[in-house]
Amino acid sequence: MSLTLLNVIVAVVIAIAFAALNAAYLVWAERRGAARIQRRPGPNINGPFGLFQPPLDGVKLMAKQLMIPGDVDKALFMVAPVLAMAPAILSFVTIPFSEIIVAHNFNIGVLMIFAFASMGGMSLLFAGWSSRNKYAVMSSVRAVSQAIAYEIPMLITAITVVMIAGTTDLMGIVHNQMGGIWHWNIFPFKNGLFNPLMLMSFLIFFTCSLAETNRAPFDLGEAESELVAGFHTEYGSMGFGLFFMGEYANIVIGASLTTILFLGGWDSPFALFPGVWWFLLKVYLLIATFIWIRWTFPRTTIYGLLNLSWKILIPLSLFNLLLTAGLLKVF
Amino acid sequence: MTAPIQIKSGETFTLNVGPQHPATHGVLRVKMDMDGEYIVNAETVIGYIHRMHEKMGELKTYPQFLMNLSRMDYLGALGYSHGHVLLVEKAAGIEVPERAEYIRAITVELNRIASHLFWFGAFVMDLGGFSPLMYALQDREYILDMLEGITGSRLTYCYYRFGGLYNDVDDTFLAAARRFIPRMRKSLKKYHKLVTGNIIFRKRLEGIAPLTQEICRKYGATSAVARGSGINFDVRKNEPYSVYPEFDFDIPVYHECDSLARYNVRMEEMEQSLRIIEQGLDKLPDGPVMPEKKPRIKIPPGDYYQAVETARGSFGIRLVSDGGKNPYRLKLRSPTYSNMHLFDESCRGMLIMDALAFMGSLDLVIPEIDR
Amino acid sequence: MIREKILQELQGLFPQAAEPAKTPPPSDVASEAETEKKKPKKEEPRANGVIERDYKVHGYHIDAQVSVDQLLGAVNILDKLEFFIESITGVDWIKEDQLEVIYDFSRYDFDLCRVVIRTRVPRKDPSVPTITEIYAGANWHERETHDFFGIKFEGHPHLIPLLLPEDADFHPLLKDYKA
Amino acid sequence: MGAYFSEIFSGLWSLLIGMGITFREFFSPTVTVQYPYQKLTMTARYRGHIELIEGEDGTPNCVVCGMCEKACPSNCISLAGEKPEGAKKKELTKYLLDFTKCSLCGSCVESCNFNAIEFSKEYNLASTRKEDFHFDLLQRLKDRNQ
Repeated sequence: MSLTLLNVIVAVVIAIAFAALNAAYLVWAERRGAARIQRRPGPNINGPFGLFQPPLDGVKLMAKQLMIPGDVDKALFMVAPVLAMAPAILSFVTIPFSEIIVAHNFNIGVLMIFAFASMGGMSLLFAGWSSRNKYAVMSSVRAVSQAIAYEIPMLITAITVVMIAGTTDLMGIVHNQMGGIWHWNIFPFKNGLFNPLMLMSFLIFFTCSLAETNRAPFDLGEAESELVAGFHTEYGSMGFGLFFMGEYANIVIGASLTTILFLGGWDSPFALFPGVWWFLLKVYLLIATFIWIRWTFPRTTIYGLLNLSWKILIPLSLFNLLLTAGLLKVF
Repeated sequence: MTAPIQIKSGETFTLNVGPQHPATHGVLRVKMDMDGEYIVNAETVIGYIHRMHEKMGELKTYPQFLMNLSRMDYLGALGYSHGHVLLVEKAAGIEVPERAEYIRAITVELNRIASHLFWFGAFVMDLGGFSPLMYALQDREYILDMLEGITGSRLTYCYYRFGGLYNDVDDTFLAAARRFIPRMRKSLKKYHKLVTGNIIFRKRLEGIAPLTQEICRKYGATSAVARGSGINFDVRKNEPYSVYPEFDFDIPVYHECDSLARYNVRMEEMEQSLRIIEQGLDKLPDGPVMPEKKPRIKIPPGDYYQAVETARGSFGIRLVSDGGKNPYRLKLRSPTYSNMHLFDESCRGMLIMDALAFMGSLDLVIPEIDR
Repeated sequence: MIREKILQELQGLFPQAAEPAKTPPPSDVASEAETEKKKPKKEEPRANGVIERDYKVHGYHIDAQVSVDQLLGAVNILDKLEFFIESITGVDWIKEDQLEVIYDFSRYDFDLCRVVIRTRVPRKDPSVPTITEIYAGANWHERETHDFFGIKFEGHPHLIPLLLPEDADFHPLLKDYKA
Repeated sequence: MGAYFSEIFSGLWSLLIGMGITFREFFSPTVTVQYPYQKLTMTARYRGHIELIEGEDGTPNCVVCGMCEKACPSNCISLAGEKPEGAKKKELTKYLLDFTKCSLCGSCVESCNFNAIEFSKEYNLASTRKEDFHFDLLQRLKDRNQ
C-alpha cells in the first residue's frame, strides 16, 4: 500500500516536471514555429536558437507582483488557475508512455482522463465568474457551452474505440492495436473488422481535442480581438502563468490521448528505437499540427462552433458508433 | 448572425469596447448595451485623437498645410494630399505638367494597394488569423520601400506640391514598380487561396451585417461599403479627375451587401490598382514635374470643392477663400466618418463577434475619423 | 438630366423667382460670369436663390441659398431625388455677423450632380432645424458643426460634443476664438 | 443531404489548401532585418532632420535670409546672424531646430536658394527627454568638422 502511494507521489512529481518542461518548451516551439510560418526568425537572442527564453520568461512571470483586483471573489479567483493546472497534471498519472513507463494504470483510464478534462471547463468558469469583468464573464460562458458541445462527440468517438478494444484501460487499448501499423485504430482494417469510417473518427476526435483545449481556431474563450483576453483578463503574474501552463499541459494530454486511442500508442511501425520514443514522436507530431493549424486559420464564431459540433460532429460520431456496434456484432 | 432584438431577461449590461481595445484599431470607443452576447444598442464615441486640422488649415498658408493631409490617414496618405493639391490647383488655376499627374496617379494607386494590404491583414487578424497579416505587411513593405526611395518618407508623405511634385521619380523606382506588379499578382492569388477560400472565414462573413442601399445613401457611405451593397460609385469613374480617364480599369461591385462582399470589393480593387499602375508606367510621358516658374497661389474669393477617391472612400475637401494667403475655411470630409456612422444603427441585434468583424470590414482609420 | 430637374424643383421654393419678370438677379438664376464679376466688388451678402455654378472651377453644380424655414423643404427635395449626404459644415462670416451652414449632397449614379444647400443664421442665436429626420447620417455632421461653431440644431436627438471633449464649452472654428 | 456532405468536404479541402500554403511558407527563408544588429542604409532621398551644408572654406553656406524659418509650417526653425565688419555676407551665429515639432515636410530645404540645408540620413534617434531633440545645427556642424 505505502509503496503504491510512494509510487504515485513520485509519479506526480515527475508529471509536474514533465508538464512544466513541456509547457515551457512548447511555448518556445510555438513561437519559433509561428515565426517560421510568418517568415521571421522568432526568439533567437537568449541562448542558441533562443532556447533560454522560456526559463527567463518563467522567472519574469514569477517575479511579478500577484495582483488581485479589489472586487473579485478571492477564493474562486485564487482557485481557478490551480484548477486549470491540477487536473492536467493528474491526467498524466494514468497515461502509458510505454509498456513500463506508466505511473499507475487504472482500468478506467479513459473515463478518468475525461473526468479531469471536464474540470478544465470549470476552472474557466470560475476564473471568468470571479473576475467580475464583463469580458471575462462572457468568455467563461462561452467556454462552458463549448466544453459541453465538444465533450459529447469526443466521448462518443472514445466509446467507439473502447468498444473495439473491449476495455477502458488505456494499456489495454494500446495492446489491442499492437502488431503493425494496419492494426492502429485510425485505419479501417483491424483484426478482421472492416470499418471504413475510422479515419473520420480520428478527425472528429482531433477536432474535439482542439476545441477542448481551447486552441485556435476554437479559442473563443480568449478571443483577443473581441474579449481582450477572455477569462484571464484580470490575471497577472503566475496566475496567468498557471493558465498558460495548464493550456499547454492539456494540449499534451489531448495529443497523448489521440495517440493512444487512434495511433497505436507506443506501437512502432518498424522497430528502430524503443516504443517510448515512438510515443513521444507521435505526440509531438500531433502537437506540431496543433501549432500549424493555429497559425493558419482564423477563429470560428461561437455559433459556427456549436453548429459544427451539434450538426456535424455529433451525428457523424453517433453514426460511426452505431456502425461499429453493428460491425462488431457481425464479425 | 442577427436576431430580432428581444430582451428576454429584461436586463442589459453596458460593455465599453474601447477606447483601448484590440478590435478598434486605435482610440475608438463603442458603448454597447448587451443582452448576453447580443447587442441591443450601440453608441460610438469618437474624438479621442481629434487634432483640429481644420483650424490649422485656417491658420497656415496654403503650402504650409500640405503636410497635414498625410497626417489624417496614415495608411493611404497620398490620396488625401492628392485631393488637396487638386483643389488648390483648380481654384488658383495652376497648370500641372502631365508627367506629374501620371506620377501622382501611380503613387496614389501604390499607396492604395499598401493601405488595402494593411486592411486585409488587420481584418483577418480581427477574425483571429494572424499569419495573413505578416504576409500582407511583407508585400506592403515593397511598396513602402519604393515610395521611400522617391518621397523620403515611409508613411506620412509630403510629396505633392501645388503645380507638381517635390521631385521626379528615378529609374530605381520605375524598375521596382515594374517588378512589383507580377509579384503582387502572385501574392493576391496566395491570399485568395489562404483566406478567401477558407471555410471558416467564409462562414464568418457570409450574410453578416447586411447593409441596404438605402442605409448607405442616408449615411453617405462610399468606398467598398457602398460598392459591396451594389452601388456602382467610385469618384474616379463618376467624377473623373487627374489622368484617371486615360486609364482602363473596372470598378468592382458586389450585390450581396454583406461583409464578404466588402472584403471581395477591396481585394479586387487591388487588382484594378495594379492595372492602373501598369498602364501608368507604360504611358508615363517625359517632361518636367514642376512648372518652370514656381506657381503663385492666388485664389479668388468663392468656394471650391474637390472630391477624390482615397483608399477609404470619397474624400471631399471644401475651401472657402476670401482671397487671402490663408484659406478662410477648410472643410475636410472624411469618408470613414460617414462609414463609421452607420455602425450604430446596423449593429443592433448582432452578436458581438459579428459586430466586430463588421467593424473590421468598414476599414477604419481612427485619426481619419477624428481629424 | 437630373441637373435641370433639381434646378427646377429648388427654384420652386422661391415663388418670386419663378416669375423672373418681376425680380431680376441676383435672386434669379444668374450666369456664372455675372456673379463672379460682381462678387469681388461689393461684399454684400448674397440674397437667397439658386445659382448654377461652373463645375470646372468650383467643383459643384448647383448652389442654393435658402432661408432657415426653406431648409427642410430643400433637403426633402434632394432626398426624394435620391441624393446622398456628403457633409455638413459651417462658415463663420464674422464681418457680416452671420454663420453659414453648408450642406453637401451628391449622387451615386453616373448622372453627376453636386448640390450645395446653404443657409445663413445670425451669429447671436444660431439655430437651424435638424435634418436627421430625413438623413439619419446627418447626426454626426450636425453634432460636429455644433461643436465647432455652436450652431444649435433644433430637434436633434443627441446634441452633445462629438469630437471635442465632453465638457467643451468653446467653439474653436469661430473666428473670434482664441486658444 | 448531398449539400451537407459536399460542404463538409469542400470545407475540409479549403482548410487543407490553407495549411499547404503555410507549410510552404514555413520552409521559405526569413525576410526580416534583425534591427539593432543589422542596419540598412538609407536611400539618397531619405528625410532625416535637417543639417547645415558647409562651403569649401568650412563655414556654413547659409546667408541668414530666413526663408526656411518663414516656410516652416510648425515654427521649428529659429536662426540669427550678424554682419561682421567688412564681410560681404551675413554670418550665421545661431541655427536652432526644434525637432519635436518637425514633420519632415521638406518646405525648408525646398525654400532655400543657397544650398545651405539638407536632410541628414540619421534615423536612430530615441530619447526620453524632450531637450535631446532641440538641435543646435551650428554646433553639430562644428562637431562634425573636428
